[in-house]
Amino acid sequence: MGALLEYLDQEPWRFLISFGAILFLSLNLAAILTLAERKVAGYIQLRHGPNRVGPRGLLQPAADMVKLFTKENLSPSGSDRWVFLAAPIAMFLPAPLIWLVVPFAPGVVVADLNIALLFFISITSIGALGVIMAGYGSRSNFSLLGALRGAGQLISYEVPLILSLLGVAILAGSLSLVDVVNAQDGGFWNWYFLPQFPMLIAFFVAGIAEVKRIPFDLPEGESEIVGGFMVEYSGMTWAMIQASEFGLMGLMSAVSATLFFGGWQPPLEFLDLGTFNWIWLGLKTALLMFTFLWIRWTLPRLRMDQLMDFGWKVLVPLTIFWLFVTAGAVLAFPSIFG
Amino acid sequence: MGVTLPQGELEGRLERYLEGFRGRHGLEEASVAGNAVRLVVEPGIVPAILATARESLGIMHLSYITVVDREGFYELTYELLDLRGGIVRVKTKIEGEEPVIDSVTGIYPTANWHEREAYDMFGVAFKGHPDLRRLYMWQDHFDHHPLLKSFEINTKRTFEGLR
Amino acid sequence: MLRDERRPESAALSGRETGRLANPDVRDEFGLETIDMNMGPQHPSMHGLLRLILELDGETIVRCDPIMGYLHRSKEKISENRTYPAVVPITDRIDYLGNMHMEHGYCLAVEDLLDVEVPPRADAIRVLMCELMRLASHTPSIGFLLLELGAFTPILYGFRERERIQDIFEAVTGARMMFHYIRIGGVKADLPEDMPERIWERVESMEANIQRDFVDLIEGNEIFVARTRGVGKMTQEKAIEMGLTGPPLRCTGVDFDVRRDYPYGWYPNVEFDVVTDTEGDAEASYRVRLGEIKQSVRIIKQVLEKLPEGEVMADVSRRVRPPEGEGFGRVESPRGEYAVHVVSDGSDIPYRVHYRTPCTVNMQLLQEIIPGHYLPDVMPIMGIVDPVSGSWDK
Amino acid sequence: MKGMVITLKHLFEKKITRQYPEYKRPLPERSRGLLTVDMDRCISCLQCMRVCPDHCISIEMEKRDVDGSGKARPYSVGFMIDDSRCLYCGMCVEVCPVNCIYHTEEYEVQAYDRLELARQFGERPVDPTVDPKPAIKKKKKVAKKAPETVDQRAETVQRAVTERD
Repeated sequence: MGALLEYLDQEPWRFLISFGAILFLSLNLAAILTLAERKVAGYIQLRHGPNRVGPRGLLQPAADMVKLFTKENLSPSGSDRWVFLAAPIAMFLPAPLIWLVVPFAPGVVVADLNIALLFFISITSIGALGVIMAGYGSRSNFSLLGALRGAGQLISYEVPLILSLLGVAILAGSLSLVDVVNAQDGGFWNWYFLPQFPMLIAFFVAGIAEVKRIPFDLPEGESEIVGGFMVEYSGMTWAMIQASEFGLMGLMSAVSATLFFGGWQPPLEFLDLGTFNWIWLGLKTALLMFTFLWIRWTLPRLRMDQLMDFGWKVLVPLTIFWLFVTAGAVLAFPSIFG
Repeated sequence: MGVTLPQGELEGRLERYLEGFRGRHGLEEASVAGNAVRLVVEPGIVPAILATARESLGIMHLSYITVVDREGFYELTYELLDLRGGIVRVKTKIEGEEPVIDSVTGIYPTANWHEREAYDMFGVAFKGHPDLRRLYMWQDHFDHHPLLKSFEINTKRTFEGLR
Repeated sequence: MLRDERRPESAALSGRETGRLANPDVRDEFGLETIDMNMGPQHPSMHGLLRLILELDGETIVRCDPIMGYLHRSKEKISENRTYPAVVPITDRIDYLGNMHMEHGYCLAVEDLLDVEVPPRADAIRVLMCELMRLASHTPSIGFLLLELGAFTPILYGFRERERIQDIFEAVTGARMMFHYIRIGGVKADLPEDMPERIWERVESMEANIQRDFVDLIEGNEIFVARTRGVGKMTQEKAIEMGLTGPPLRCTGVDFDVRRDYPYGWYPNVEFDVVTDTEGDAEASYRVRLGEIKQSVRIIKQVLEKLPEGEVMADVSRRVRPPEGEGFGRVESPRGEYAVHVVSDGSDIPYRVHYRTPCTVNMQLLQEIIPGHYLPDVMPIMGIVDPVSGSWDK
Repeated sequence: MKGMVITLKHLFEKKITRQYPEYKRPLPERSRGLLTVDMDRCISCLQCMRVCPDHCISIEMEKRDVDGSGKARPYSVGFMIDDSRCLYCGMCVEVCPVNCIYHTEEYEVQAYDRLELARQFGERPVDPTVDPKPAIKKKKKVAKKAPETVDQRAETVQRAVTERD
């Protein structure tokens, strides 16, 4: 048995098995998040969420999955079939890929890239491409409008996303997420969310925009353009787009947890659980995911021009200013900021 | 910026309206009942009456236009409110099968949809209306005017396909 | 001949110079033109079945043409084939969020025809029920305005308030929505014994809930303010010109309220003030509706304090057979002035009933105000009017 | 941000929704549910048939000597309430002299076929597809020609009667 494990530890099998595990992780995360969203929405609105399927509604994602598998996914007549079918894949792609670089526990990471942050940014822009393909491919007024809005929003919110990462990169001195997490060890007082608080706000808000959730819900604004770019999708293709939205949401909270809240670092020294530290990463990600849901069910939606103004005139200057502040601080007191 | 509404005590105002109308046009019949001034006029001078009501007397609100399909003629009632308790009812009669009357959209722009509804339901055409289309019924292949007495509703119960 | 000139051609928009583009000079040399988009009858935020043909130049709307009639049941034709008392359940179904007011308007018109004197207790109960209906209609309508802006939670708080009032309606009238409670000459039955206390306590708790759930949740919210301030701005002249009534008119500052200017029923011996605002945009209409909720609570308390004694039904024969002539009734429904014009020919079937529903007239706002706004602004402007499809389609 | 605190507070509040199929709310005593008829008290006066605005009650009345008193009194052989048309307005309940027709608390009225919604109460089933035009005795009060609607109604009565025989 041990020999088999060593054999499997070699490069080709190790990567395949871990990538399968990550795919399993992100798909299930998306399924669970659909249930979580409906439960949290229900509780906020003084009603129980789904509680008919399974004990207290726990089998609801399984029921949704079965429904979506059996539903026929039709595509509009005039649509460009290949672009129409390729779009959900392109949108779902970033979610599992970026999980590769997120460190779960000390020494446990699928691929320890030393340019992990650069990898993260370049992969998320594929999601933006997916939105445009979906909108353009389904050839209908509403989806075209949704796609144009989506393009504008996703691309213009990548700028603050990138700028807010640089602050952490300066402090940690490296782009690799493993180094970022190692640089934040010790108690929670030397996590990066304290020195980088405005960057955390900018990153979180840009994260919400990247994942297209309220208040940046415009590509899919139900009350105006009825589902925006995903209006023509149904069945499995729609399920893929929903999975991509929830997968990306889970991923965004995981990445912000690693960057600003010290990944798998325990908040206090004695709480260190050795290789079981991924529990801390899970807790932090769950907390951030809850704030995603919480914001979704409280705030109304922004209008397109207000969205762009907020992005360019508020987030970008804030992040640039704070970048100079961190750079100055690192130069002025090299001792503290290492 | 604000809109000035006619002031003064109700009875006084109603008398003033009555004098205002009587002075300008010959009226078949004019009386004051409760808080309403009733005028019966020929169809031709309805826009003139409403113009005096709007400009000189300051009655700002046209509440509705009712068309009643009596035998052989249509009876139109324009209900004007001065938003302070006074009502002016202008009644006209249009003879004949092809009811045509001048539109008052120029004076009271709110009459636009009232007249479209009257056209849709009774076939009363309003000359000079900017966009006389049907308001409720589907635009083409429906040449009837439903609220006419001649438009008979059938009370037969259709159960085909259910047997 | 006259006949053909009068028949315009089909739905292709007849004889109207359509302002093709927002700023034609720039766009023309590129040969760009507007997209014609159908915010079709089946659309989540159209308050029922309404079709807006929008001409879009990018995101700004160049021209908007509402097409109505998808829920047209022709209440007027039905009313011409029923006896007078049988028309009351019909009027319930015209504005299904303000049923009590619809019944009240029709009954006032027929009582004006019969000139029968309604006993004071019936008048007081009618006003009590109408004001409760106004509460049950304004709370969800504020929720609708926010639902269309994307906030999904306030509408459920609004419906929680409406549910509580519907429980009271069910105990008094027997039905939750289609009451058939106000009858020609009075009210169907007296209030049950414990009802005044129950209404009082329910209305008390409502004020606190409204303050916590609506005012705190929305008032300072920057996104709500950004989405509604200055959207659908109207001047007073424009509002009066379009014949608006009710909250859309009062939010521009014109203080016209049928309950005070054309007093009917029990309103003369109840004092309340007419809530007006000065802005004339979506946020002003939200404030006016909130103020009206407070005023309605005040009226309900006054009516409950001095509820007159006596029987609740005037002695009207079961077969209502009014003399020949015309009857008029005018009521302030939650959406505006609702007037009924009944013409009788002496038989026990009305000869012609004309319903002046507030939403039919307030919907002209869409045609006049929307051009020039962005596509997502159609929702807050619909929120100003807060239309009900049964009411604009009759 | 104030709003966020409020929604968080609501998160932990007691839920107010009622789980419908398991818990059925007790209806207040005046609520107007499904109609039922207490046939043995019915004196077949056809009042409810006349007053019903939607013509959903249709009764077949016969003169029959029921309790052996020698005199044949009207007896409703067939009594049908068509729930697909019923408006629950309650006018028939008010008009019935012996109030044998009344509302129950039942409100789940559904069927796969509209004809199933026509519930029969008498011995002989009544055909729901015929519009039971009530025989309104029309007094020609107005000397002048009666308005068209009355003729129109009389003419459809003829049509209904011929259709039924």
